[in-house]
Amino acid sequence: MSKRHLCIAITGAGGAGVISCGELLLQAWAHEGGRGLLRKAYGPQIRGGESAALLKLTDDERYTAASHYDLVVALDWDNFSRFEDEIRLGPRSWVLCDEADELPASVLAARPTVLQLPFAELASTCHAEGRVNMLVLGVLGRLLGLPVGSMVELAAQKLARKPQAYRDAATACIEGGASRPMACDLPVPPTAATGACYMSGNQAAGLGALEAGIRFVAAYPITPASDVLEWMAGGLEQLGGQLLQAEDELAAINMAIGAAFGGVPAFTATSGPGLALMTESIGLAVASETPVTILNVMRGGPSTGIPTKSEQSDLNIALNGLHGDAPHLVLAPLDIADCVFTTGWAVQLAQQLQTAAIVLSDQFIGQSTAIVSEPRRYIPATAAPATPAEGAYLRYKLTSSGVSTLAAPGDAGHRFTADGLEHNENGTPSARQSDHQRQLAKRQDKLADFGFGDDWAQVNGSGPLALLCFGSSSAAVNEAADLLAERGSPARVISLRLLAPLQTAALRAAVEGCSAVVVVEQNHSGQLFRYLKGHADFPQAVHSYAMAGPVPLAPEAIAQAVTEMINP
Amino acid sequence: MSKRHLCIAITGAGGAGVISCGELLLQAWAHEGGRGLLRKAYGPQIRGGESAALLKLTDDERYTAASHYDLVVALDWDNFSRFEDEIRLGPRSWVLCDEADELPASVLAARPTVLQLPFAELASTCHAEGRVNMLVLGVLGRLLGLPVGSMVELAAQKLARKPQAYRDAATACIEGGASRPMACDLPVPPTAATGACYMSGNQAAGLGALEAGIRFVAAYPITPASDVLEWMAGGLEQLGGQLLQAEDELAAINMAIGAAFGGVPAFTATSGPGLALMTESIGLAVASETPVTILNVMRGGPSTGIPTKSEQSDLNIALNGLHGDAPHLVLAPLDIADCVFTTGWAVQLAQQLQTAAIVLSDQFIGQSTAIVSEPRRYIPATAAPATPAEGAYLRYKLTSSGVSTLAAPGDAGHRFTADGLEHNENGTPSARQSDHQRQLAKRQDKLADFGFGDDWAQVNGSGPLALLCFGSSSAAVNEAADLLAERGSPARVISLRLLAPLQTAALRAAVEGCSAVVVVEQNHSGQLFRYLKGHADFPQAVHSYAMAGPVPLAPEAIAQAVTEMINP
Amino acid sequence: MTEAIKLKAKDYKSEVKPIWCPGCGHFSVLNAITKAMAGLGINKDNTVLVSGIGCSSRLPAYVDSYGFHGVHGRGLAIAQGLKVARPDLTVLALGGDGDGFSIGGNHFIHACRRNVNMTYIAMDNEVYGMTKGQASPTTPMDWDHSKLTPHGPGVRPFKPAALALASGAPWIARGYSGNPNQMAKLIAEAVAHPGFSFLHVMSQCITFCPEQTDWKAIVTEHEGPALANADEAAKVFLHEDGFQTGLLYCEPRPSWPPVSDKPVDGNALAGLAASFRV
Amino acid sequence: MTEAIKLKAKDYKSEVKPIWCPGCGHFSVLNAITKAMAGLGINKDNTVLVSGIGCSSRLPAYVDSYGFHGVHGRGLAIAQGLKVARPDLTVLALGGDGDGFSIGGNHFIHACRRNVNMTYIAMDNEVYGMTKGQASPTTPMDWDHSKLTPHGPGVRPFKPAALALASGAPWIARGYSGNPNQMAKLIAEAVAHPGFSFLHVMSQCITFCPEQTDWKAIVTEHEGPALANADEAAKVFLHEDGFQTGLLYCEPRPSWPPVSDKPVDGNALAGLAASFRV
Ligand SMILES: Cc1ncc(C[n+]2csc(CCOP(=O)(O)OP(=O)(O)O)c2C)c(N)n1
Ligand SMILES: Cc1ncc(C[n+]2csc(CCOP(=O)(O)OP(=O)(O)O)c2C)c(N)n1
Ligand code: SF4
Ligand code: SF4
Ligand SMILES: [Mg+2]
Ligand SMILES: [Mg+2]
Repeated sequence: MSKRHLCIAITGAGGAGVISCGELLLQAWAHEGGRGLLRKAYGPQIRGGESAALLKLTDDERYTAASHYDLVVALDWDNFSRFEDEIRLGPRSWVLCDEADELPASVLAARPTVLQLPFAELASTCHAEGRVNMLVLGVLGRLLGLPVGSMVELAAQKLARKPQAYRDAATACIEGGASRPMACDLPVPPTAATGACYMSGNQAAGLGALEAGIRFVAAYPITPASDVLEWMAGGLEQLGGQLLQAEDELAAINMAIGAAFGGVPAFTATSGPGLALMTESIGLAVASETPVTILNVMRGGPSTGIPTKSEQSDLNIALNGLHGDAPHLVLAPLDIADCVFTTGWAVQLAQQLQTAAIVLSDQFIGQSTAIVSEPRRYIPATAAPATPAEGAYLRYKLTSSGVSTLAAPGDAGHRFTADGLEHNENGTPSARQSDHQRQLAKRQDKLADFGFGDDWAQVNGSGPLALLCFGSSSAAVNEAADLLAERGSPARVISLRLLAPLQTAALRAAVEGCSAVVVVEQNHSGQLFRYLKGHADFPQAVHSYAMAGPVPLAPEAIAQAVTEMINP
Repeated sequence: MSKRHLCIAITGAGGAGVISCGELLLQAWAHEGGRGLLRKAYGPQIRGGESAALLKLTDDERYTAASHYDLVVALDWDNFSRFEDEIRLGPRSWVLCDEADELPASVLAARPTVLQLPFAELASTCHAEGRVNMLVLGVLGRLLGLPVGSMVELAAQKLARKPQAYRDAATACIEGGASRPMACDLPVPPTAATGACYMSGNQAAGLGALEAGIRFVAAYPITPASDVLEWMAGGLEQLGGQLLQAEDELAAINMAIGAAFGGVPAFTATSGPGLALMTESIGLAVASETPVTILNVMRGGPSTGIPTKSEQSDLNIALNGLHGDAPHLVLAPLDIADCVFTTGWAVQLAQQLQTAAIVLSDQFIGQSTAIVSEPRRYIPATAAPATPAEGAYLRYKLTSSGVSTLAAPGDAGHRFTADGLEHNENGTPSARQSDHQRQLAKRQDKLADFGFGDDWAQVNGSGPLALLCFGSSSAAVNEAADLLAERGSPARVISLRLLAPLQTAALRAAVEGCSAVVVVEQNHSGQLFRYLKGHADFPQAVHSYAMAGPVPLAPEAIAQAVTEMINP
Repeated sequence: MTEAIKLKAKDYKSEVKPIWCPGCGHFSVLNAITKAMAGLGINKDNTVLVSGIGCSSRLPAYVDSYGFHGVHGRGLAIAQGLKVARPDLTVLALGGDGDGFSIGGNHFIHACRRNVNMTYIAMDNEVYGMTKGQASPTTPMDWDHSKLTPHGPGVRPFKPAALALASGAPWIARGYSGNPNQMAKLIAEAVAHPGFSFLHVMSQCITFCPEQTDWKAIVTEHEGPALANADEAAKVFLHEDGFQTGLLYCEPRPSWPPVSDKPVDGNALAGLAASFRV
Repeated sequence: MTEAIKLKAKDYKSEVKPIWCPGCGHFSVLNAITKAMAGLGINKDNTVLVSGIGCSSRLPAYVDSYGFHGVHGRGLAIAQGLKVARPDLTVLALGGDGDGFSIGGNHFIHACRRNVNMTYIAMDNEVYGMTKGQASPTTPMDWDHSKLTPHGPGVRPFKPAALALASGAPWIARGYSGNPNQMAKLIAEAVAHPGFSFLHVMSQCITFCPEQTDWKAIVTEHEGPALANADEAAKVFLHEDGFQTGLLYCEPRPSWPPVSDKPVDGNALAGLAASFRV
């Protein structure tokens, strides 16, 4: 592979601190100008199960999940075994484990180089309360060439609320670990510029939403979306906004609609089961033309499914889950940094077009943390001065753009009653065909005719083969394209950010000259594939590569499958 | 037009009894072996608004809604005017109204032949408490050649709970009306065989469900589905089943799932907003493989929309409204009589395939009443003997058909815990990719590989043009095909009864040899059109004719639009 | 003040004609609301009426203020979001017994508990009027007029005041559609109460429950001041026939959200973004 | 009877290993349930445990009976549908405070009102355990451990017993995870009660609310027989600290649906079809 990656997995029991170890390692790496991704994996237990810190250090900020690992640190092998599906080793991999351990046959079968250290003994030599995870941090830090002082300081910050002895032990173990040279010559990727951000996709989405003007959030916890809401709670308090914990998702979406009706940009975040509960009222936002943004952080489905793992299987419901003809916006951020941009854009579009926007993030980008260059922001065009109202105020006035003036309570003389019943321009309920058809057309045309600009997708490369994807698959698909290029099949990658309304003309232009299109996505039934076939009228042959979660999409597998599709 | 129709509209104020008049007329007509349809239209008021009985008498049982009326009886013109969108008149139409009335200009502009009677005076001459609606019944009965005795008897049955004087008045007025010859030579369609049924689509669906084995119904009222539930309440009582009125649709669907888990075939009925609330738990039925049937009687959308009028705009949500990859059954009855067949079939399929079935009826067929020949029933193939369990019972065992043995509480030794979390064959929660992908495939393949037979669609005609539709559009599309044939463009009509899983091979075979396909549906955005394009890979050009409600699809308009599409 | 001239009740009515049946109790609630608004001299532009779906829930369109006719059962959620986001507005939520106690039951108990400073008017006719007469959670056990429950619902009706009390509502009153003047007074007091106020109105459905005209004879007026003690109130609410009108219970407690005295930090957004920089 | 030999509590446990944190109160509820089942000599094949989603709701898989792990908040609805369709089964619903009082609040109050003959066990740890420690409807106002409500929820917690009583539950008891023997006894009584029985269990979440180990010190046992009068019960439930255990209230009333004595008509289906023929 041409890219310089270093993939490290640290596995252990739930309480063993492997996640802290991974976080501190990545933070210290960030301070040196490094780039990298941390994915956290847990078992179903809330506490005391298995956990893994899955690190990928790379200088190109293309954060695919690693599938093959260069280095595995197993604090014990029992907990490692729960991740065997995900953590692949090979003959060029290194394994670091306790001296006393006997390695499982499956691991030995991969023929890695094994390094063994007396973990527990070393840790307790460093400090009476010494813990192995900090020792490992020191060892790995040295491998990456990180300054010991930086790791110690970051650990001290993280452990600020712990007793002094605990912190001392951490320092001693980090220093002890860092003092042990490791006979391991793994190539360390070069570092990039400093001045980056260290954030999860969920935090990035929250930041994007607040920057775009969200000042009201209604919240009902659900994995893996709760941490968006938790992060925003703090932010809103500083901004003088409000967060309201709702009794359920039905309340959450309606509270957001209520706040938005009051003129306060409003938001909620959820995952599949919660989105399903919200659809009736998202339809109300569409029909009453009340702006609202819903971030849906996808997890494994259907039903309760696999709550802690990622999948892209809520595309169907996001696009088509509303009853009646209910056109609305659906967007998807392409990576962690793009969560800032796309969520911000969604909020602005929802406000401007007076409709509901669903943002499809997922557990992979939502709950992974990465070091990213300063994320791009959506800069709204300076708003055209509001057209002065002619005659009496008509809330649902038919205009050339389909967008009517939206008053808010407090505005003098613009009183109206918002309604989810079909209505005439004035908002008065009407069952007449003429009113119905006009308002249906208005709500559809205001989206269809809007100029969304160039951000509807990110287009990379220019090969005669088009790989089409949305949201978080983008990184894996771009990496697959690199592999294909190396193998003589250059491909262009079109990563859709705006899924509805689909920019069919731009999309067709983007695939122009391609002999084949392959739609890649992380679900079982090829939801994007079906949607694009239904809407885009590609002249080319269109193929589907759809692979359900929970294991992340693998570039190598995509590249292979695509090769077979185009050379049958 | 080659078909012999007679279309009669009777309009009046809410309390004026025009609906009773229409019902009695149609019942008496049925007794003579006639065929016909009664559509009821109301204003938004619960009482005291406008209402209309819209009758179509025809001998072919193709019950499209009338758009052009041969005879309009307006008890007053104020209430008539509310229906002007729907009740079209022409120079060959007849109008019957009160002697004292001045006709509105818009009516006169159509140049109908006007007959005027002293309605109120005649009624009170017949009986001191005489009512105009019964007088009109008599007049119209004579026009159709109905025996007075039959009308009088049916009225007496209908009014059984009213005071004697009230009934006497009705008799007198019917007789009085029937004694008045009307100078009106409208062609009365021939009568067919007697021995027909008189039913609404909602009743027919209820009957189909009970005949197919439903013994538990969970109910939350919603227009236009409440009357299914109301009718079934009586039926269930006789059958020893149970109806449980739920606090909301969330409870209703889960109560049905609970009963079905108990081995009792279970059902609920709703409309768009209620379906939206149910989708999360329909996903639970899919994931836990619990059979359940949901009848969705479509109304105008989105949101609260137009509750009392028909539309086919819940196709999107029915097909794609569940989060995650959640394959399930979607069916649609083609007409009132077919509600018996298709609902019964859906129930049997849900049971056999252990999944959720959504049946898409709509207000038009659901709440219209028609005289129909004895409806066809779904006859289940004799079930293959249950494969004897090998080894321990595995609830979600991977089998060649994808269907596993479904035990119910009380079955000895088959204990299991049904789960909406992803699980292994045993039902134990599992987040492993291998279990997830196998169970996803099982749930999809058991539908995809099943042999649904020939009832997936009704195919009529064999022209080189294919008209494709689903559910209640079928009648209008078939009538449009007749018009096209008359005009030299013979078309075949494919009316889909099974929408998911889509029978793509059969569908492609059905359109073989056609040069163009036109997808016709009653909604704004062309939901069926998009779905078919996404799934069917037609080699032909595919066109869309999508017209939102609430006015029913008009065969003439369809025929015209199709002609323009194929001869551009 | 844009509205210098004192407005009358009729000035608070909009031009939309109610779809209600002649004789429906909801007319009287409409009258009482506009009367209370006139009495309070309320600013139309700063007032919002929010509802769900039902005959009762049609009311907002008939008042000349801002309004939101939401979806079935969710009016209280919309209203709470609105009031929390815009504490400067006067917010009234309203709807029927089906809307509020059946599909909306969860929002009802949670609104009582949450105690946002707003008013909720439940227009209780013990029936689903709009869907043509099915039993609601307040329908008598043996009411057998619905084909859905031909022998009556067979289930004990809710006592909404008892439920509100147990859920934490600090202000509970009852009105009757036959007494719009009293109702107007109660609405004005409800709006003035600094917290969640629950006004339960017995509002007859003349079409599906004509027997409710008998209510006239059994309605009584609560004597003396409102109870200020939950125990005593519970005793009354669990046993009463549900026809005692007036302000029945009032035990104020701080409403949510608490008013923040923290000044908003103008640089907060920049600070949030900066917090991610390494 | 297929199970002639008397089974012990452990025989009612399944082979699935709980995902709970060591020290979680829910283990104790599991023990009490299996103990009660053994005590009742219950037939595993005729018993169903139904739940929603949460740590607590994982319980059915750990018992060797039939089970349904449903979706969040809807366990009570599944259980009622099942029991009404299959009155021969013993049906227990269970779940957490989030599942039962937050998202499932409407089903809770309606189940209390409907009074189907089944048992509901609410495993209350005053927190959303499964989603990592947010405030639930029973969380103390000032509990500030969640980032979602960093100053505490600021809203008065529900008193589940008071809510159940006001909603019409005829049988209300409370258990504590620290006393599984008492809990087992209460579960057996709950199952025996011919109607809806509500068992509120204080079941600590050791991970997100370690302070709940203090409950030990404040739990008391209700003395004497259960109250049989709603007024008196209301007085207790509105004021108690929520740590009184035992059978607190029992006032039986006929459960729903009433048992029908009408013989089922074997020709009913044919009759229904015939009723449409003209
Ligand atoms: C989700 C949903 N379910 C059901 C309905 C149908 N529905 C409309 S109004 C109503 C009941 C209205 O009863 P109530 O709230 O008591 O108001 P009333 O008409 O008696 O004033 C129902 C069930 C709906 N609109 N939406
Ligand atoms: C519709 C839906 N919303 C939210 C969630 C997320 N969720 C899972 S469990 C839970 C709360 C569990 O709390 P509780 O019922 O008290 O159980 P505990 O874990 O404390 O035992 C939530 C909010 C979900 N699974 N489904
Ligand atoms: S049906 Fe009843 S509640 Fe509805 S408008 Fe008529 S009288 Fe009022
Ligand atoms: S998080 Fe709390 S409730 Fe959940 S298993 Fe752990 S201790 Fe129990
Ligand atoms: Mg009502
Ligand atoms: Mg809990």
